[in-house]
Amino acid sequence: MTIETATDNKASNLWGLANPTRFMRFADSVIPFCFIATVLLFAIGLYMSLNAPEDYQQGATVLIMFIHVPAAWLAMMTYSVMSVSALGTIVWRHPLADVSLRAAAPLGAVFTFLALATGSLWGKPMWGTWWEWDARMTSVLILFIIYLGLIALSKAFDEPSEAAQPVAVMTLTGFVIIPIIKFSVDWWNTLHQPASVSRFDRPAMAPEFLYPLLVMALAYIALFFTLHLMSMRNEVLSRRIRSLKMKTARSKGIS
Amino acid sequence: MIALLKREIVSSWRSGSGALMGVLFFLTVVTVFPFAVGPDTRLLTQLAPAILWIGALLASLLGLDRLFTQEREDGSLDLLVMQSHPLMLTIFIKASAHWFTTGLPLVLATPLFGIMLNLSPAAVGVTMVTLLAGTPAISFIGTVGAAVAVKLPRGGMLISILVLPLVIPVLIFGIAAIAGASNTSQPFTGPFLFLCAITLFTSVLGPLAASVMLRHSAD
Amino acid sequence: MIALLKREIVSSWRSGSGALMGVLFFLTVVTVFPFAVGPDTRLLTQLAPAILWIGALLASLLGLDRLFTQEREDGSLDLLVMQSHPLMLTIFIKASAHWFTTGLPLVLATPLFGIMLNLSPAAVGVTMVTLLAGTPAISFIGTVGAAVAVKLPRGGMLISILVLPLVIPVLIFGIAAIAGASNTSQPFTGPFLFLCAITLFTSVLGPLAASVMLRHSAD
Amino acid sequence: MKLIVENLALSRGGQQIVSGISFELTAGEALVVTGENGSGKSTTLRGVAGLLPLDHGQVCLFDETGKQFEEPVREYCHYLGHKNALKQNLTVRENLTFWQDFMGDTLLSVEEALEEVNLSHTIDLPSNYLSTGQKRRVAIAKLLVSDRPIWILDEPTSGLDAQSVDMFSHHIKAFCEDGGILIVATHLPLGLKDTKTLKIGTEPL
Amino acid sequence: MKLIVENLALSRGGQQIVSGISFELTAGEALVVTGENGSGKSTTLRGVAGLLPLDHGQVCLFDETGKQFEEPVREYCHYLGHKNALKQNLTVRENLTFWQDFMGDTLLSVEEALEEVNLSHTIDLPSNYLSTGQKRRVAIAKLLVSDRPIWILDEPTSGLDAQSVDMFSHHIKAFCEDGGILIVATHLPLGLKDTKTLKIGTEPL
Ligand code: HEM
Ligand SMILES: Nc1ncnc2c1ncn2[C@@H]1O[C@H](COP(=O)(O)OP(=O)(O)OP(=O)(O)O)[C@@H](O)[C@H]1O
Ligand SMILES: Nc1ncnc2c1ncn2[C@@H]1O[C@H](COP(=O)(O)OP(=O)(O)OP(=O)(O)O)[C@@H](O)[C@H]1O
Ligand SMILES: [Mg+2]
Ligand SMILES: [Mg+2]
Repeated sequence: MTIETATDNKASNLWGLANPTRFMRFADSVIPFCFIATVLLFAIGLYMSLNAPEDYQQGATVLIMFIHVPAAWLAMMTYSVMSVSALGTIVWRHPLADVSLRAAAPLGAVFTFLALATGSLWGKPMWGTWWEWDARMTSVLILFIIYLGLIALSKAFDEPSEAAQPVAVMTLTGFVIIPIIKFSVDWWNTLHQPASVSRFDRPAMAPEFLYPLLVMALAYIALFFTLHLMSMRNEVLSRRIRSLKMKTARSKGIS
Repeated sequence: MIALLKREIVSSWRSGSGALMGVLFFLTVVTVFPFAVGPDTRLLTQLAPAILWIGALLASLLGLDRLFTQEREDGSLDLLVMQSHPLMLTIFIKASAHWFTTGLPLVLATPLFGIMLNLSPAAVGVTMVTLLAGTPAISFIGTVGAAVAVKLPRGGMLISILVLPLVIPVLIFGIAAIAGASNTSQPFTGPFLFLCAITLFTSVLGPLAASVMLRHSAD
Repeated sequence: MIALLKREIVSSWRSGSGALMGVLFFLTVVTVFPFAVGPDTRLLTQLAPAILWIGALLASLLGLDRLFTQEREDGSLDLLVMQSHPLMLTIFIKASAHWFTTGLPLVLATPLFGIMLNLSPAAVGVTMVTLLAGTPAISFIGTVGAAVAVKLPRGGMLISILVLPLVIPVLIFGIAAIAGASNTSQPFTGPFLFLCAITLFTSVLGPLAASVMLRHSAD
Repeated sequence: MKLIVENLALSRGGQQIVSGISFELTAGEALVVTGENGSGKSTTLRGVAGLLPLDHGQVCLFDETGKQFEEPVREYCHYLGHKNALKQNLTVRENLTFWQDFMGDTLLSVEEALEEVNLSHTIDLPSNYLSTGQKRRVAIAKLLVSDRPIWILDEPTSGLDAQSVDMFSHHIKAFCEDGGILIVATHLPLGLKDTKTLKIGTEPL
Repeated sequence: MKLIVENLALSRGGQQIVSGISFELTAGEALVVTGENGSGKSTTLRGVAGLLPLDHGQVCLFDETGKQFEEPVREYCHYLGHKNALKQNLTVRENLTFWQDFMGDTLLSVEEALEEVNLSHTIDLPSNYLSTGQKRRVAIAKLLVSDRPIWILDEPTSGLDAQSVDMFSHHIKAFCEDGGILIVATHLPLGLKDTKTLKIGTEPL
């Protein structure tokens, strides 16, 4: 059993399931388009929101909504993406699934933080306090904690491939928070606005707010995918570098 | 399996990791709250269920980190995993043992603390019942955290961070049930049944997730 | 000695319980309370001191018993004990490292919690000072318990019997001090000075007692 | 009964440690795994015992009639690793009784097993009172309390004194003669005759 | 330099395990402690290293001029027990650097020491990535990073492969030639010439 065969097999088994080389090519080709789409959508979205009429009760602060609401939606969407990736890791042991999970976590944390920050910025004029222990704010805060917890967990292992399974399992168990966030406002009657766009019957929001909001949401989504692809690419690269380092360490061990 | 249960309980009793630590922590929590609330006994009585539940919740976190880490360090984990018993069951038993040594003592100690917070006997009864129904869920959810951190020698804090958000629903319904029992305006059975449901639910899902985790974690 | 401090902190940081992790942990603990006592911000503000101190206690109890038992299991304890450094100092350093990962984060994170439990800026200041003065005592007292756990591997019970009753006064004074600062009816300086006294006192007695325990415990 | 291992490849911490490992053992045969420190003996044994995921290759067990058992191989194995799997704060008796009940298929009683490794006098001592070698011998007694057709032993004699080593090699001989399958990784000769040997290549790391 | 041990008696768990142990070692001499499992080798070594209270007897160290050192003997000792004293989640380098700084009296640099036990390639691996024998070799490297006149080693070669054993016996020979005092408990010959030996009586328990 010589090292050559060993390393060959390594190459074939670690990345055997997925073909990251193909993924890299795919990413390289797609990322520019995503980027352009993001820029365009944000341009349109911001333009529309700035021209949106002032709300009769919220005044200019309504502008925050166009940042806040999509951020909140993305916070939840990102977690859903992560949960799907987690399934990929647990069921099919698909290396790329783990890569995407790890890449998505920090993004999700940032979006959640954005929702929290803008939310509490908005809360000050609306409710007079930065922070209320209102059902939705709290549940989103918990989502934030879960994100950070997952990131911490994946950092706690010194070998990425060892972190995959634990993080995936934890991500799936954490998914319960999403429905809680979604329906918290309906379960406990609280300060926070009940869903008026993402409702199962037709939206109850004036179109002049609705359309810019939707465009902004699209912009956020485009942004998410751009960043996600980019950080996935970095993750793959860093792992390759890592295993190269290991390999050289081994060859040194032989000589 | 009885063998495992016995061994777990004896072992953790000998090393005192569970029972007493939990109860005393519980006691501490109960003791210090009055100093924050001040002399107002009415408020205190009103807070009592909350205090007891918080105490129970946090106390159950103690010793979670050792649940599997220790097995791994002394080499037992390998053998536990290899046997023909379904791994889920093995973990279920360990979780139950953890509850017997941390959750149950708290439930039993409740009347004592109820007196300290001058709760009405009825209220004490209700609190005990809800704790009895709810605390097992904490242990079951806890096993997932413990399994996930099995390779981390000092994962105590991390495990708590991962587990606490998940047990919040237990807390919510526990408190709600007590509130329901005390004043007629709110329902009792609803939240209580929810509580039982959660416990049953987690008693399956917790060990399941943990077993997925442990099957190949042993290296 | 710096080497020891560094090693302790790095090691516990690796296995997920560094300062940042600490902050996150306390954030989690604080978040749990509203679910128990209800979203009433006024009440929460009043309970804030108790919440923070209980968090501090929990944080340092998690993994306290591992403080020396782990050293013993991997054989490091023998070497730590043999060196020419005064054992007391070694233990003092370990205790400080323990505080850095459990107590300090709470102190640093207090402003954040100030916002969440809307404390007045003044109150935040006081709370920080009080925690800074008080939390080390928990770690120092803790080391004694941890040392006992090593001395009597199967008498781990003692850890809790020993530590918690000793810690309760710390919590009480800590809470009293904060309460005193927030409302003028109660005194502040009294409890606060007591707190400092306890910390100084334990910072010497704790390591001393622990070193007596450890000197020949290693077997 | 026949154990077939076909070109096994195993990795640790994301790095492939061993690959292309194949051997066949029929009832009564013993395989001695040798190699330098860090060559991958323990890794191989853990792989066969089903304690590590296989990168590729397979481990199967067939009965006399040549049909494969449907249960995973690990359920037919005793695994003795570098660690002894004894709970510090339980007595020797408690430890052994637990494993006997938990593993099932009782073979010897706890007392007899301890007699075999001549440690009967320590039966009621807490197991952290035992010396290193005594602990190891208790772990060997663990193999005798419940019946498994396959023994996978990782440096079983480390810490044993000369006469305990004889005692041990007597036990494994007896086990093989009763048609057991033995896989043992060791640095020291165990006094086994006509065994297959598997030499694992030079230290990869 | 001269180490004198006068009829030492030590007990474990309230039971006297060994008694009447006396020996003298001058610079450059080696003492090999042998005996069955559970006879009390580790106990004796721990007693000499000052890790167990002495029931009676004494352990003293004198310098060339014959005057006794006032510091306790343990401060002049390297002790290598059955455990390796490595923190799982620190890298090999971090572990060794820590012990070097903590023990003081730097001898070899960490890199050199690892070179000596030829493990330089593992220097940046977390130490729980190492195999049993590799861990043991790191523990041996620990003896080389800081300078102590007395080495007390308890079964240092357990888990080592043949060539590492040679490497090790080469090191202890070198140590003795440099006037070190060596006390080693072992079940296996270490290839040391003209050593004193201490045979500890048959298993008391
Ligand atoms: C930190 C505090 C806050 C957090 C964590 C938060 C969180 C959220 C979340 C998660 C959503 C998505 C709801 C859904 O998709 O059903 C949302 C939507 C929304 N939030 Fe907030 N929010 C906060 C503060 C506020 C404040 C102060 C206001 C203004 C009074 C506000 C107004 C809205 C509105 C209008 C929506 C859109 C609801 C819909 O159409 O679905 N939020 N927020
Ligand atoms: N948990 C682990 N994570 C990552 N790598 C590991 C792990 N355990 C061992 N290794 C690596 O795998 C290789 C083989 O280890 P293994 O324990 O199988 O060696 P071994 O043949 O048993 O050596 P020894 O004779 O010392 O027991 C070593 O180079 C080691 O660095
Ligand atoms: N921690 C302990 N508490 C009580 N008794 C102990 C303890 N450790 C060892 N003993 C007893 O002391 C005796 C000697 O133990 P010791 O470890 O010195 O033996 P040893 O010669 O080192 O054996 P080995 O060759 O297996 O290492 C044993 O009979 C054991 O039962
Ligand atoms: Mg090995
Ligand atoms: Mg010994």
